[in-house]
Amino acid sequence: MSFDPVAIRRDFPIFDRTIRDGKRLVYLDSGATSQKPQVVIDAEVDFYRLHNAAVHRGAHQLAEEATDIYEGARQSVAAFIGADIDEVIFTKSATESLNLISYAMGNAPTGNRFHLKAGDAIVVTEMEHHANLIPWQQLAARTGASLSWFEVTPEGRLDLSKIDSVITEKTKVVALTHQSNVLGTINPLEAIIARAHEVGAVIVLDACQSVPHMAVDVKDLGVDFLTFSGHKVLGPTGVGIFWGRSELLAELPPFLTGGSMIETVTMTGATWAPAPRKFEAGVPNMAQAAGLAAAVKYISNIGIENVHAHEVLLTKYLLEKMSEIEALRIVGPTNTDSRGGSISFTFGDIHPHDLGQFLDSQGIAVRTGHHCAWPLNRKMGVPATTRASLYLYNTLEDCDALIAGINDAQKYFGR
Amino acid sequence: MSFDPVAIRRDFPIFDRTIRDGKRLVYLDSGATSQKPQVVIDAEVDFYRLHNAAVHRGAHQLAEEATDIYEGARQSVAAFIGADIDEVIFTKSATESLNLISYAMGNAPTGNRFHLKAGDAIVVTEMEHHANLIPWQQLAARTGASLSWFEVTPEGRLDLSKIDSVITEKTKVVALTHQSNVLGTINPLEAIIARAHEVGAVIVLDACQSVPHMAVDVKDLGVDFLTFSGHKVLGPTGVGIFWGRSELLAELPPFLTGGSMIETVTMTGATWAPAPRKFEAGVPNMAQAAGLAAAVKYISNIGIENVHAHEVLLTKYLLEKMSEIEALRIVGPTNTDSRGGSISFTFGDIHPHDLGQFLDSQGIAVRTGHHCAWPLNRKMGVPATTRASLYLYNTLEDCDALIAGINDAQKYFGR
Amino acid sequence: MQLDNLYQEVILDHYKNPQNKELASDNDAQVHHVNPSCGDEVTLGVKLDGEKIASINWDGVGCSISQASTSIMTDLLIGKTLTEASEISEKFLHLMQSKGSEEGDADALEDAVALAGVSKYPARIKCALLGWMAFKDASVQAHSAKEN
Amino acid sequence: MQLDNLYQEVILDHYKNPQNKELASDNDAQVHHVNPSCGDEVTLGVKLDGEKIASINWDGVGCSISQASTSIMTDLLIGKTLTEASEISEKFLHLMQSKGSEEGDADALEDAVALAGVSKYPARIKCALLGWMAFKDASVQAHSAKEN
Ligand SMILES: Cc1ncc(COP(=O)(O)O)c(C=O)c1O
Ligand SMILES: Cc1ncc(COP(=O)(O)O)c(C=O)c1O
Repeated sequence: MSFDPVAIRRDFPIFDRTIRDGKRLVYLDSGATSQKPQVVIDAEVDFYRLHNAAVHRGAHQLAEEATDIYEGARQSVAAFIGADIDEVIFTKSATESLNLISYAMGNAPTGNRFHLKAGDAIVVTEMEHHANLIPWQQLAARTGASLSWFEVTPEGRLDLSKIDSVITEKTKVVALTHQSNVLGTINPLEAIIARAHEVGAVIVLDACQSVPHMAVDVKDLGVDFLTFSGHKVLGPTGVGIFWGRSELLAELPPFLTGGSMIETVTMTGATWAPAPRKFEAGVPNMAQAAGLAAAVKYISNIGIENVHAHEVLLTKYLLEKMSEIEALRIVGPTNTDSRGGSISFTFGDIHPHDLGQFLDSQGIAVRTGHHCAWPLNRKMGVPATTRASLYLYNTLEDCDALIAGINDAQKYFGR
Repeated sequence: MSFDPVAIRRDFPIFDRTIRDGKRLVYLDSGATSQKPQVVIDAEVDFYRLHNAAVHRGAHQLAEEATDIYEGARQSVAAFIGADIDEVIFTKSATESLNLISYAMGNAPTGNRFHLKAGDAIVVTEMEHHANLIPWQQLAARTGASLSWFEVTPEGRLDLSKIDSVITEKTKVVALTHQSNVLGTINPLEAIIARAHEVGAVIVLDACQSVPHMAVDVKDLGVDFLTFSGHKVLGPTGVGIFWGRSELLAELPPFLTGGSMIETVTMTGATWAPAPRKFEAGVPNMAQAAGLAAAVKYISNIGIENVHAHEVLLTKYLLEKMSEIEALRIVGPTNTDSRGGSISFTFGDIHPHDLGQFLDSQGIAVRTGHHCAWPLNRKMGVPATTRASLYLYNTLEDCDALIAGINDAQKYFGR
Repeated sequence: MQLDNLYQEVILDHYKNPQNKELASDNDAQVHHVNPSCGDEVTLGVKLDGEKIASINWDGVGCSISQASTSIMTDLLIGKTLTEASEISEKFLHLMQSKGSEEGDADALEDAVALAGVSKYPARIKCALLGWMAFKDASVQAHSAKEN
Repeated sequence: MQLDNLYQEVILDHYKNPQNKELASDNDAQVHHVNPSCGDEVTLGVKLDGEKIASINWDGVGCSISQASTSIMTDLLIGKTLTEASEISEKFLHLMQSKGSEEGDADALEDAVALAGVSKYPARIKCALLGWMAFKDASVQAHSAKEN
């Protein structure tokens, strides 16, 4: 079966609609959120129509079925990322997942391996999404630990030259993104993981922009924790994943507390169930878990390698076409080496907002602004950029539409 | 339009299915989670099929439409509970909402009105769901504040006789449930709120079991914070509400941090957007917010007073029928004064698990166990109970089926 | 009725007349286990005679399945060696996970095969395993207590 | 093209030749405002002469809408009294919230009516208001600075 994005588009009902008076939808904003194939929508709908009940809590048939679907979804996600089933925790989003790990570390008492105190260090990078930056700033403020970071080079790569002074014996956790949502850069993990583990630190990987676009196997990567959002990987809104190595999850204190995550409860205290339950308080996002499972199965059927290859092809095409446009500056790597399909750029003195608005009038959806990575924007010397981000349903036709749109914008605003 | 539960059932597709070899579904587990009308499912589906995009972040048409839907949903929920629009915060569940307020208070620095320290007190009750108990235990442990509580009488009512020694000048927060998910008891709030406000404490109301079943107006109630879950009020899974008075939200520190809740961000620190944004980090559960809005509109069309009246009628009927069954002991009020449609009971020496299993074989879904209120179970002297909980789609026929099922269970296990 | 597979006569008998349900005071190890989702509890003691299980005794509250399963387990394992007990426990665990596809090895499991029907009711498997898990825990503790 | 309603000639002119875009050093008050969702920034100063607005001067980065709107606003409000300025600002805010249903009061708003088209693009309303909000903030500060 060859990869056919036009056939794939037919699985996504949103492409049946048009934009701004009948224009074809050119959706280049998958970095913000992906569109949903019908099978994902159906999975949520089937849950509600046929099996809806609170999981783990009832002895009746609906509760059994709901539990089967929910735990089956956990199994599907685990298989997709090469994890053990009990290592996969459903959250509401990557943002929650990253808050989970940072708050849970903040909850670790003295003696617990996750305990942080003044003198300890947290390491991030300059290219983090706010979701993988602010929670660590807050944890540092709460515990007295310091926050340090890897810098970004003008080419949009991590500067690893000072790795040994960035990650030191004081470092307890290194949190970084697998792929930058702005630059498209795919970060080299080996050296960072090796150094982190050498000093006894854990690695938290923000895989929001990698899991949807390339094969990710948590065991192969060698990271300790990994997070991503369902809505960026063809799944529903309202579901994310937090993965951790089981021996670490056993020691990590819980974050959200409440029903279903307990072993025993008295008025004065409680003890916890083992993972994954320990980290899933309350009636979970069951229909969304079912939808996410349908999403990763849909991708597996197509083959994540095929998705990746397709995106590399389109990225190469766009980068080349863009390099021919004068006054267009790509913010990030200009070739496809270790690079995904998020392409941010500036264009002469046409502000990204105006460019985005013009493209929108042509049916082309891009994102403009700082993309929740404000410090990175400052570092790259651009107050804002326009970002086109690709996915499996994009075509060369979409790329051509974007290039035409950019050229037309120049005429429009140059009038 | 008179209230017709049989017509209402037709709006809920799950009632088209059967249980255990063709039996009619008698769903008496709405206290755990409610079933969903087609309009709610459609609202989620329409979002995905037609308008899916990340809210607040894009300048393109889909993002505009998604933002309209999401903010429109906020407006609908605000109208449903008599709140101002910017006071309504979307969370993933009541559990998250209750963790939000307790963690946010834990984040409050000295000088902030929510700051807690040793010597301060947190007050809960013995009838709290674990979700409104453990977060406060944890907050007490983190801050050194003490935890005290209102006791429950043998009749299943709050014992307010010692109110002045339970809520004292040291009390900073009183967290309690509006309606018990086990006993069905609706708590009298006036005296508690008056006393709490007298000593300068804030009131956090767990309205999980009241908002779905009776008219709740946050301003009329006079509470300071209120939480509930979407999935119990005919809405989707994966969405909850946190409401707070706007002047309090302005002072409350954020909980989850990340994208979209910021004003500015540097590598070393961040400042916050005003509420509701401050409390909604990340791409939100947009489709679920849309579904919840459809749910509250559906209920408003029927009239929440009509729903409540119907439930009181059924509760009265069931309580009477149950009182005729020997060996059946109702755990909670035995009349409908200040009481909702959650009826927990024990039945001779048939363990709730066994009774629940038998009822399930008859197509009747109830819940068994401690219902995430373990301390309350201990207080009432019952290791576990069977709980039947009612909602607008239940009928007298459902009640009769339950009563028949209980009687048949006796024969079955007495053999 | 399908339910009869779950509630076999043997189970209801053991529920009404649980065996070895009286805690001894001279156990080599005693544990307390709970089923967090329903609140069922068991306290269970083990006494060894070398490699042999001299006594299993217990107390607890719970549904017919958890009570009967614990009762049957004690009948079955008392007098066995630790190795035999662990083999039998493995077989029982396997049967519980069989989703109704197996009948169980009656030679090894004896009365415990009456619990085969439980495997079709996922929410109840934990009930059936509660006593067995407590035994496993207690026997390991008893064994290592003896060794030291 | 529908977009032409948004990008009227006047707006592009002001974008290319922004008025009063040079910060003065003798302002009575100066503020810095940002649009968190896109990163647009404006620094804006106000100088009063009694109740009259003697100067509005500013610097900033942002899209054509935010730049033009700020530029137009300065042209419009310099020389007005604080009361007049606040009335005009109210009218402008109202126009921005009109969802395309109003054309704006040309007598009061002058060039600013060219921004009426913005009201149909909810994501851009904040751009158009950035300078106006900064002015409101700065003028209140300038006024109370003078009073004390
Ligand atoms: C009274 C009460 N509070 C809190 C909760 C927790 O709600 P959720 O599990 O939806 O977060 C529930 C329901 O489980 C409840 O009944
Ligand atoms: C790299 C990266 N990290 C984290 C996030 C946060 O994900 P969410 O908003 O779904 O929680 C995003 C997307 O917004 C992202 O691109």
